[in-house]
Amino acid sequence: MSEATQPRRPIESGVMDPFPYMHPLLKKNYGQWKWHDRLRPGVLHHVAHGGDEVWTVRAGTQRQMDLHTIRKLCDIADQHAEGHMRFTTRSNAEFMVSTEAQVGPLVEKLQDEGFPVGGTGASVSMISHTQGWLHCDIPGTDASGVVKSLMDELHKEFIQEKMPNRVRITTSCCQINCGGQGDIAINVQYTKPPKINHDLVGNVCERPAVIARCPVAAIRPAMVNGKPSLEVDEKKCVCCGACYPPCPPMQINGPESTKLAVWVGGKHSNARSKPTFHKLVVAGLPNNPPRWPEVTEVVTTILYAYKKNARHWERMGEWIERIGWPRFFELTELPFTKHHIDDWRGARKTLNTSTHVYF
Amino acid sequence: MSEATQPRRPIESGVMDPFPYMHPLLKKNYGQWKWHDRLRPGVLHHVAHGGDEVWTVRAGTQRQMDLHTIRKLCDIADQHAEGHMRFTTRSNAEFMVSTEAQVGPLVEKLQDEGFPVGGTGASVSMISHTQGWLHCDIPGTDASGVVKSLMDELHKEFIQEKMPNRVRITTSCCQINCGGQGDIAINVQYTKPPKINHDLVGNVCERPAVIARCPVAAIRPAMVNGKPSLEVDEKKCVCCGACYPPCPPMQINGPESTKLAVWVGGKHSNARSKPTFHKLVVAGLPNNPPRWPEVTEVVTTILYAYKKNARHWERMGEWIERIGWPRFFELTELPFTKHHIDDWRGARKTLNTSTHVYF
Amino acid sequence: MPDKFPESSEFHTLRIIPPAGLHYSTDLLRKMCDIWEKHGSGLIALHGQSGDIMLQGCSSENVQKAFDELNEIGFDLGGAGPALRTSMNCVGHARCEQSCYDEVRTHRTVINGFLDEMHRPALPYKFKFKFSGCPNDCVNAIHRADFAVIGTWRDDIQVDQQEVQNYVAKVGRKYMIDVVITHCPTRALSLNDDDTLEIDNKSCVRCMHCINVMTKALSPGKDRGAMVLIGGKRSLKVGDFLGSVIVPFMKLETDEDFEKLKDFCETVIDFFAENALEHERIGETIDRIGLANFLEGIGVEVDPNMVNHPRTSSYARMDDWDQEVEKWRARKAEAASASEAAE
Amino acid sequence: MPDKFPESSEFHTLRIIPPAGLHYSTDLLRKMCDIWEKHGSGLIALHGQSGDIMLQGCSSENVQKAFDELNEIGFDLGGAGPALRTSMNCVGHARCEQSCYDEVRTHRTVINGFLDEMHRPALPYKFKFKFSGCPNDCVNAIHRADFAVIGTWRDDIQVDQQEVQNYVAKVGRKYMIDVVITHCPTRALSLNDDDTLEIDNKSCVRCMHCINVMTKALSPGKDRGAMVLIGGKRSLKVGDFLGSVIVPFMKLETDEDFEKLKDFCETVIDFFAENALEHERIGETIDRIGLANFLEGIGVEVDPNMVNHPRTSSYARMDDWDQEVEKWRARKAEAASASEAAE
Ligand code: SRM
Ligand code: SRM
Ligand code: SRM
Ligand code: SRM
Ligand code: SF4
Ligand code: SF4
Ligand code: SF4
Ligand code: SF4
Ligand code: SF4
Ligand code: SF4
Ligand code: SF4
Ligand code: SF4
Repeated sequence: MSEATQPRRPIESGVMDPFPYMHPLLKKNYGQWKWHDRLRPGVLHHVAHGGDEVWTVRAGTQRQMDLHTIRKLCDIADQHAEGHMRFTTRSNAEFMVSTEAQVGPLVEKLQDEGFPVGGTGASVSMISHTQGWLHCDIPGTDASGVVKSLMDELHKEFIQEKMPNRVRITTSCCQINCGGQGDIAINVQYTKPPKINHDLVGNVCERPAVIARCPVAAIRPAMVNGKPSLEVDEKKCVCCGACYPPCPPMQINGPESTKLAVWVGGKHSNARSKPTFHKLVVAGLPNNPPRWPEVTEVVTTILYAYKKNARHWERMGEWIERIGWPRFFELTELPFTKHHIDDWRGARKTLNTSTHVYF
Repeated sequence: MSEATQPRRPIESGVMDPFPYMHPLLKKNYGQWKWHDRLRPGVLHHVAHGGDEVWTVRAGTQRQMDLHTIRKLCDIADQHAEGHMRFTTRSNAEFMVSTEAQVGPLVEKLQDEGFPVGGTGASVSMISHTQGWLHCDIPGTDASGVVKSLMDELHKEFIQEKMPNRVRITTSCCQINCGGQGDIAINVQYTKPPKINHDLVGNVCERPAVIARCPVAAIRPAMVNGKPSLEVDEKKCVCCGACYPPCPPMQINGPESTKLAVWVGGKHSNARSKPTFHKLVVAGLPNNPPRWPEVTEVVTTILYAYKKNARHWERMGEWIERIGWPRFFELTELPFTKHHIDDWRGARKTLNTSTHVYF
Repeated sequence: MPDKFPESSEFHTLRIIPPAGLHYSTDLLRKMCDIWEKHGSGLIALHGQSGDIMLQGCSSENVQKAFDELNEIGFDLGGAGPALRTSMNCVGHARCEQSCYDEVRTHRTVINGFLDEMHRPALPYKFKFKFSGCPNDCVNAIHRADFAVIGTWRDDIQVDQQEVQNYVAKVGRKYMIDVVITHCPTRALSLNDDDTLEIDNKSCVRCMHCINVMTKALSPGKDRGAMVLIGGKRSLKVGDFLGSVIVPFMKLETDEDFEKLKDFCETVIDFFAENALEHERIGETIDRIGLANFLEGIGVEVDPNMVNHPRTSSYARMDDWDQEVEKWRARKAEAASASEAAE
Repeated sequence: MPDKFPESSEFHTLRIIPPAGLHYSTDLLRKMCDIWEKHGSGLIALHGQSGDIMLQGCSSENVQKAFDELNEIGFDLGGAGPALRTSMNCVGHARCEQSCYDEVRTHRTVINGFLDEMHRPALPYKFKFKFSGCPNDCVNAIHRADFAVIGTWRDDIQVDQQEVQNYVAKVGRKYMIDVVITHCPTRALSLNDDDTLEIDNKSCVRCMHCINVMTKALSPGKDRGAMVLIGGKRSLKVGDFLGSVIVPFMKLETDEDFEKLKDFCETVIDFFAENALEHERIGETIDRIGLANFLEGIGVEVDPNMVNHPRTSSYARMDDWDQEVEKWRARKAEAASASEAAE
């Protein structure tokens, strides 16, 4: 702090009590809901044991918003939704209303103001993404940029419920993948070992920490030009980028080496099948701003193959498990290469040790 | 060879052509079978595309037989089964006949001579076992003895088809488990590290080979009483017995340390579920000849829990997967301990990483 | 990379904890906007992947000012670094019929009980809680939390057979079989010839599918509570981990229940603090030392629900088999006499 | 342990190869008995777990005599030590409607093609083949063979809908759903409202279940052949391995097909001989070097049927992605033009 005044003692209040801010009907029926259905895409209808009903309208936001946008959402809530709103896990805005009659005007208003109404049920909800250049210091590309391009394309699948089941798409701006697993995940994938800026290592880098981070023990201490630095065993390196945050001189970002990879079949819910990680489908896609056309093409190909072929309630990964990976690669006309075969720890458990095959 | 005569040059004929020995109807319809059913337990009925029919009667043998027994089987085949027979994967004898009328007398004859007729369909077929003391130089107990005791008990389940699906039981006389996976497997399990007979190591033991065999690198070369020998890190040792065959002075057999363990749910067939390994249920059972009552009790408890609760066509492991391991341990009243939790390589993949639980 | 983004060293982010369940009044949002207009860039992410309000872009000078004003209207600072992190709970009790425990109370009890670990980072590495009301796991707790609390139930699914028949009448038998019956992971569902449903509740793994499909006909049972899964995280160093079952069921109703949960969290956090290597997530610790040792460390008894299946490898040291059996017998005897006493 | 069993050093076993499929005439058995009565103990195991006739108990002196006489009537010596081992095939073509290839011919072609490896042990360790006619795998090949040949088919399951209806009439709809439909591992079965069966053959994984249950109504398709799985073994050193898919399908009908199989076996055995460490089974070699390298070593192209799913870990070096894509494209183009040429 630059000022010498006595600093204020923070109130360590922790997680805020939400009840003062919650819509009154939600508060009143807290823990008392009985069933729900959906009026139309983007509109949920919940009925409480006592008979109360509430309608929820869900609308897309960009997550990273300016004050103008947030205030606009507040205006809408004040005019049409009784002064309350919430946000979902996927950064959609939700407005609750006490009568069905309020739904129409609210939906209209949101659409007029450019907030798409949808994201419920078997739709493609908002892409959950990470911050990219805006905030993180290591991104390989601008995740929100990719999201923008994709959402332009997928807008129609957000506002209707025509998918076999909900579709969760995530993007992450480096392999650390703060965006997590997705039915489809679009993640930066580095393809070259870091180039070391030896001049900077000495100054900014805690060398043992960097060495300890490397998952394959590819980093060794070394003397370069008489100064202590690091060296990377390029044969061993799996280009994960983990050394970069603790040591920015490990320069792994680069127009050539920063590619995008698309993964499918991640799932957190325990519905039917157990949760699973997403699996590699395509790597090596060019990081091609501002519209990333190659990425969009792959994503839409996969998405529409799913839409066309999966059965109701099958999530992306469940559909593929049923029809088999051979057929998935056939339907999407994407190549299957040696890179798809796992070689990380426990890889043997991914081999097909049965005669269950697809023709 | 002790004699100095010119040795005979063997004819390297390899695997014998079976057609000269095969029952004529099998030979005639080779590759031309259409469907089958079962007349009664122990009797299969196969129908060929051309209309030929053949009946097969299956009878238990002890696998390790004397000449008298084999000749008795030949007599039966000559009198009742057209002079041919075969053996199954599980050492049962099979006699083929060309008319249904021959089945009755054949069955009767076999039973009279003490060969139980059965082992087909949803029965407990012959226990597949290893040779024990008779032949192998490392057994911890006499597998055929255990088999004998068990088969006395399970005879009734061999001659009827009242199980949910076929039951494959195996026994093995050491952890190497030449008997393989089973719906129920009864295997010797050592519980103490080997005691080394240092006097013998120098003579009989190729030390690097023994050291290389140990799965946990618990064996080191050592000088004992001035002579090169070995030492075992008893903390690391998992008592697997693998060091014993290449180095018999690694004495791992002993009345105290040789216990029996019971495993369930092994499966080779690809029907429905993929093949799986058997899983530990009970260890520490005393090696208690001549009747191994503790083993028999555990095996029958498991078997009858399965018989009572499983659905048609569910193999042991599939039944347990459906009802859950908690319920399996509940129904059998067997203890679940920390030893049931895998800690071998890849153990993490055996953890329940889902909310799928049973109450 | 100060060269490329000259202002980035000045571009601080404030991670602020939102109200549990992300409920806002417009009043609260407007106040927050006003403060951020005054002191920051005006950029706000609602919300970060961990659940923070991320106020993005603030000069070093203004960080404290912004925080002080936000703190005055009720917001507190979120987690960063090797510390307890900001958490999330699903909408649950507030607007969802599947919810099996009070997510807001649980979330606030846990996190607010350990604010020290959040505000004064001293753990080996980050530690995240997440709270989902049922196995649908709408906050991705199983993968994205070191400590996931997920609702479930112990008794039978509640069934309204008339509504089941209505549903079958609407969609047809074939659809019902193909879309509901064959999707039950443990074949616990059987369609009767009169189009009612037979549920083998002992074999039901509480996956939610049938309930999700027939929201009117089926509901979770009445004996509700939560389970705890520990060890979820993304891929750093070892590859991704999903959390695994550590507590298959606990009630979360009485004050005592909540005390118990808090004590348990404390035990786990302490174990983590004392035993994890630097920069190691708790999932990695469990992987390194083995589940059995972890359980012993936190004083939890083994339970078959914790594993997919018992060991398949005979490579294990089991000298003390008999002692372990005795432990199990003692537990069973205790449980039996406790349940007798309760009667 | 010569002290405990004083005669054991004299107690040799002869492992003798039986006729493929374990078919005997009484004449052959009697001759074998006579020889063993003359030279051995009279104890015979029919059969050892690997498939040998084990003639147990013979003095050193008599071993050669016994073998010579057995050899004269057509028997040859089985495998032992670091060598190709005696093999087994299921009854298959001889008496089983599920059989998808000629097991006897295949078994004899393969083993008799490599007798040198059996009789003059020079491999890094034991190597076992086993032959099952269909995925029921009646000789346990998937686990108990380094190289398992298992029958399967590529086209559609043959269905007699009338027999399906008869079956449903007999067992009832509920039983049909609970015991057949819900057990299909990939939900490829759907029961029509008229009690006929709809099979999505593209999703069928050839598990055999529905065919096993309804032997009269269903049969494997007509385009039959076999698959190869490599690497099965019991637990030594690493824990148990099941074989994994290396060749998803090959025809086994023409002489040329059998030549191809023999060539492939030779490639695999050679690779094993040259690359396995001492006392290492081929499954361990694959585990050590990775499947992709093994495939390259034996000249087999990758195929998604070889894995349960593609990689989940991003820790991989993929600089040469584009080259690998090119390979795939070239293969596809070749396949396309080959199938065009065939038309
Ligand atoms: C609002 C929200 C919770 C919140 O606290 O914010 C929510 C709300 C509901 N979820 Fe969810 N889910 C929400 C995120 C999730 C997530 C997490 C995520 O998207 O990142 C998941 C896990 C996804 C995964 O597996 O990776 C999730 C998996 C489910 C499922 C399981 C779906 C499945 O079949 O696998 C259901 C069940 C269903 O669809 O009926 C479900 C069901 C529901 C229901 C129907 C529950 C209810 O009875 O009210 C709610 C309305 C859903 C709808 O959109 O039609 N919710 N739900 C989240 C909305 C996100 C959005 O804006 O799109
Ligand atoms: C004779 C034999 C083959 C041989 O070449 O000797 C054989 C013969 C048949 N088997 Fe088998 N199986 C034979 C060992 C096996 C084995 C291996 C073993 O027992 O060690 C297995 C794998 C067991 C495992 O998974 O570990 C085996 C798994 C099957 C299956 C799959 C069962 C399942 O649901 O998992 C079938 C299908 C069925 O039962 O209809 C099958 C079906 C059959 C059929 C019905 C095939 C047919 O259409 O003729 C044959 C009559 C079976 C019966 O007993 O009713 N056979 N079968 C073996 C008899 C062994 C015995 O004496 O008991
Ligand atoms: C801001 C945010 C992305 C976003 O745009 O939403 C983010 C940003 C960063 N994450 Fe993250 N992570 C964020 C949520 C996540 C999540 C999702 C979650 O919490 O649900 C995950 C996956 C779950 C998990 O915890 O593993 C996640 C897994 C990681 C990892 C991998 C950790 C691992 O053990 O595998 C790292 C790398 C690390 O810890 O060294 C990481 C590291 C980072 C760092 C600190 C990169 C670095 O090492 O310098 C990022 C910059 C933060 C900064 O400058 O303040 N971040 N990170 C998210 C936090 C916002 C918030 O507080 O609400
Ligand atoms: C005789 C037999 C048991 C029986 O009574 O049937 C047997 C006996 C022995 N087996 Fe075996 N195995 C026998 C079939 C098996 C099988 C089953 C099979 O082939 O289908 C297996 C499991 C499959 C496999 O190959 O892994 C089997 C897996 C082992 C192993 C574990 C190998 C591994 O890599 O995990 C060993 C230990 C070793 O190789 O060092 C072993 C080692 C042995 C040794 C050589 C013990 C030793 O190291 O001294 C045994 C003494 C043999 C002898 O001649 O003195 N035996 N062994 C079987 C061979 C009879 C025959 O030729 O027909
Ligand atoms: S995914 Fe990577 S670049 Fe993006 S926010 Fe997370 S750590 Fe930063
Ligand atoms: S990029 Fe990853 S693998 Fe390569 S040196 Fe850095 S930490 Fe190691
Ligand atoms: S199981 Fe062990 S003791 Fe028995 S035959 Fe095999 S190696 Fe010998
Ligand atoms: S018994 Fe097994 S673990 Fe123990 S020293 Fe011998 S080889 Fe090693
Ligand atoms: S996790 Fe369950 S309780 Fe929570 S919102 Fe989702 S469906 Fe409702
Ligand atoms: S909740 Fe899931 S496991 Fe339970 S009966 Fe329904 S579908 Fe089956
Ligand atoms: S493996 Fe298949 S073909 Fe061979 S006997 Fe068994 S069921 Fe018949
Ligand atoms: S063979 Fe198996 S996978 Fe194929 S349809 Fe029948 S049950 Fe399903």
